[in-house]
Amino acid sequence: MFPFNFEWAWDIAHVVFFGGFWYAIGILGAGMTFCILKAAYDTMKGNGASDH
Amino acid sequence: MSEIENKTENGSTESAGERTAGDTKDDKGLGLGVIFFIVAFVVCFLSGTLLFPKLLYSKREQPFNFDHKLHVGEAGDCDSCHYLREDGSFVGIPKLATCLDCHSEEPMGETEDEAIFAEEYVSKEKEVPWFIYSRQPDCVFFSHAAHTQSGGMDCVTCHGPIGESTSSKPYQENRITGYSRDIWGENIWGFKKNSWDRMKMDDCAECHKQETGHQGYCFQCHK
Amino acid sequence: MKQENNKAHKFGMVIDLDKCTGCGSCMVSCMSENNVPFKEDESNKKDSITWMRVYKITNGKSFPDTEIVYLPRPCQHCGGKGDHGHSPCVSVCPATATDYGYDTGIVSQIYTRCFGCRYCMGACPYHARYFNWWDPKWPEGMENYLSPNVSPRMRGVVEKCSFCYHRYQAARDKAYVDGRDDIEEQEYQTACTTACPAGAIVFGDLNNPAHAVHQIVKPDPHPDPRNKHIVGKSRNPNVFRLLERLGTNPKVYYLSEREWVRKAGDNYLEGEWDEIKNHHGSSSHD
Amino acid sequence: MDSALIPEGAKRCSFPKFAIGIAIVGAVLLWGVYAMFLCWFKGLNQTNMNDYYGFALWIWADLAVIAVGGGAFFTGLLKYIFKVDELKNIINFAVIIGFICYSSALLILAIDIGQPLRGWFIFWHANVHSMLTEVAFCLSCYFAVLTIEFIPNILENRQVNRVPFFHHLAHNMHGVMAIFAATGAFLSFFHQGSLGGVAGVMFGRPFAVREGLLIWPWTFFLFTWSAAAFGPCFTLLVAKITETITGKKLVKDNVVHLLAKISGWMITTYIIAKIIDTIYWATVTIPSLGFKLSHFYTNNSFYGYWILITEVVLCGVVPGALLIIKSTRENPTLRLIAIVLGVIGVCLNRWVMVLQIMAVPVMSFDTWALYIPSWQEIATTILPVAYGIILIAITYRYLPVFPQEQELNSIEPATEAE
Repeated sequence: MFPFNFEWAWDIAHVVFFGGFWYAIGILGAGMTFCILKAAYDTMKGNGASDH
Repeated sequence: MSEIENKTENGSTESAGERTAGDTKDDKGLGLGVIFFIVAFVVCFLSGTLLFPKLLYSKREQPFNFDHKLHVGEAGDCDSCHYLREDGSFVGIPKLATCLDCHSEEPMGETEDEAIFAEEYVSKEKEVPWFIYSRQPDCVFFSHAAHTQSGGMDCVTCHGPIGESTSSKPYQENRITGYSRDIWGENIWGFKKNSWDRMKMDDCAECHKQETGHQGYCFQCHK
Repeated sequence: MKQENNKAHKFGMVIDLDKCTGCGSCMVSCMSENNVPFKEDESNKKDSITWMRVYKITNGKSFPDTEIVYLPRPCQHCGGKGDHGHSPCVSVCPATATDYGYDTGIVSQIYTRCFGCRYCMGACPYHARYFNWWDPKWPEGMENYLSPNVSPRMRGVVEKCSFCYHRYQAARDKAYVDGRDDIEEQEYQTACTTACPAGAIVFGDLNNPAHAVHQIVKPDPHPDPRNKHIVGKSRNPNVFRLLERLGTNPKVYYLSEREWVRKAGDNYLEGEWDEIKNHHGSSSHD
Repeated sequence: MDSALIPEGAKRCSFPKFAIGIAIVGAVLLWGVYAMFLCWFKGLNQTNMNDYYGFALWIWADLAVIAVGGGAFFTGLLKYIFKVDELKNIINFAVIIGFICYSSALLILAIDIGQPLRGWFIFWHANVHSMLTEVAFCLSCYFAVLTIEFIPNILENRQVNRVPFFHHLAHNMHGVMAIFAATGAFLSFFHQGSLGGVAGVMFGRPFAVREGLLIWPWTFFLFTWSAAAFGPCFTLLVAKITETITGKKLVKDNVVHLLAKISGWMITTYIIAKIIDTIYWATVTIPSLGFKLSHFYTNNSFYGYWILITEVVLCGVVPGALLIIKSTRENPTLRLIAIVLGVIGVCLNRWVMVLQIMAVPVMSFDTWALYIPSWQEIATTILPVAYGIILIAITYRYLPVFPQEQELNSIEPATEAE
């Protein structure tokens, strides 16, 4: 999972597999971070308690 | 999605007025939040580094103190007591019989520890229940012969300069795993400075990779 | 510091089915050697553990032509397709709890790493892998007789025959102390081999021409021209492997002079056997 | 009683009625939870699995819920990437079903392993060559995606949405949902496929083994394709059941027809590939290993050719045909028959790829091994169903799951149930 794990090897299989994995995790993490920060920013700016 | 957007747009215009009152309160909350975060971090950090090891490990004293330095001086190298048998197996901590090779007659010194040894164990013909700092889990196979005979390594590389110690440190056992603390190492973060600081699988693998080019197949070190 | 035994071994076994009497000594010796737990009631064989299992096979004919053969089946220590070490079980284990030792050809199983997904059991066509459905329990006092050289297994992990790897380790330790480079053939023999009263099991290094197992099997180092996945086919016409056609490349060979026994070792379409039976490795045609 | 939580303008049954319904299903859930704890504390000896049946009933359930849960990723893919906008009216529901399916699948896996406390080894000590590792990684990641896709719907609850932060969060998440959906589709492709790969790579098992492309056996692609094909069937089926129980129309016909049509074409193309695969396997792969097709379907008391014919023809070709022909697709009864057959078909396929593999003898002197699950296995397999019903009931009651509900039910009298 990480380069310091016992099983880790810098071979094509690990690079492809974990490349895909960390890429996906990165997108999800970055996406959620963005959403949360933007939501916090929007809230502080105070432009939207919506009572419809 | 579009519905939500509409909601937001409507919401923003409708409620712009009532939001102004809350703004200052929000800032105050933020400041408190930052302070809370810092305090909580410090508390967690300190308890993690100082308190956690105390909780994780139980401490026990050896039956009596053992002066390695003295014995090395009197008896010679490590393998005077910790030797390989003819079949290649390793004796480990010597049994009472080995001690009696020298300690058979009267006391050899005047220490309190030797008195305990003579009274409690020699006269009662009881083995000394030493705690073994370097005891590995049951699933581990380790060949001393492979390392000292074939690999030509010395004891210090893995065990440290224990031959120079004059007293036995307390034995610490991980309450969860039941393993000796020397396996994980004294440093709770798992950092090591010397080759003998830790005895984890990764440490074996590191040296094996360096020396043999391969960290080893499972059965090489597991049984 | 270089590792000893740089020359790769390939430990294997040949079992003479014409000598096997089905006595079960191999199973018993295996269980006691390797601390194999047992159940109070062993009547359901499908969930009891026997690293070495003796199968009873008949030729299906009625009296007086009935013949029976007993087939001991340890882990086959497959080399996988092309003998590259990707045995059916090793390649599927998600947690690397089993691996292929390229220095010995032995397939390992690390009980403390295994978390019990049982994928390897599904992948093994020989049913050589067993799951610990229960906590291991020994009758009182018997714990004292467990071997310290093999760690007992906990509930919820898979275990299997290791070719008594601890005996290999012990033999190597002896060699180190004696200052020898390598072990002798007789120094490393599995428990079942030494226990077999009929001498039906021969164990040794398939790579070493001096070893009995090599001399009996005469393994063909080249891939089978009919199926390039098969490597190490025996050039002895009486020797076969179980399910050889799958390309698992086991290191356990079987020996029998009876044709129906050899045929029972694998699956054949109608008429295929007669065509295949005379084919024994590529080099036999050279 | 809980009216403040119910979406505005929506009619729901009275709280006591709802609570009684939940309690009944909850009892079943508790039964399953009890069996689950038995398995955790006493071990897998509570099941009737054995060394022949290393994979058993709940692994089938695991594969089946993942297959039918494929509706979430495929609908998401169509909605967010291919911009099939009508599907916005069913995407929330598809996501909830997917969430239920995947959380159930993860739970089943947690019960299934012999040493649950070591479950993390699959990540930490990952063997990247194992299909199961790929399953574990992609499954967990995709579950995270589903959670992310589910969150905005939760945040749209009337009370939650009043909190400005949550309101903004839901809005922002909707904004970037296409990225999440694309990641989800990527992960789904690999875990659905690797579940098929689990069977296909077992070269010691001629019934399971398939040749393939590079490292991926054909079952890899067949599983992905079938999940995308039959997943929407399950979404439609559960929507239909929900409509029947609530006595309301919740999704407009054009949406249902569109999804049914897409599903129909997917099923048809899948089943063609499946038939080709089966023929190739039966005529090339297995004869080379010394097996005849009859070896896998005769000489035992359960697995006959019927299972192959049911899976491929009755539950594959038939629903595919019913859903691509406009007249049968738009006939509610025939459409219902088709989607039910489709769901059965994909479940049957997973059954075959888990249980029949284990039952088939490989060594010439081996025998068929049949297997009857224990009550603990059945209870833990029903557990996800009960959990799913409860979650759907709660989400339907408190969240605006169906955007068209109000429009479709504005004039109708209150004939609601749960």
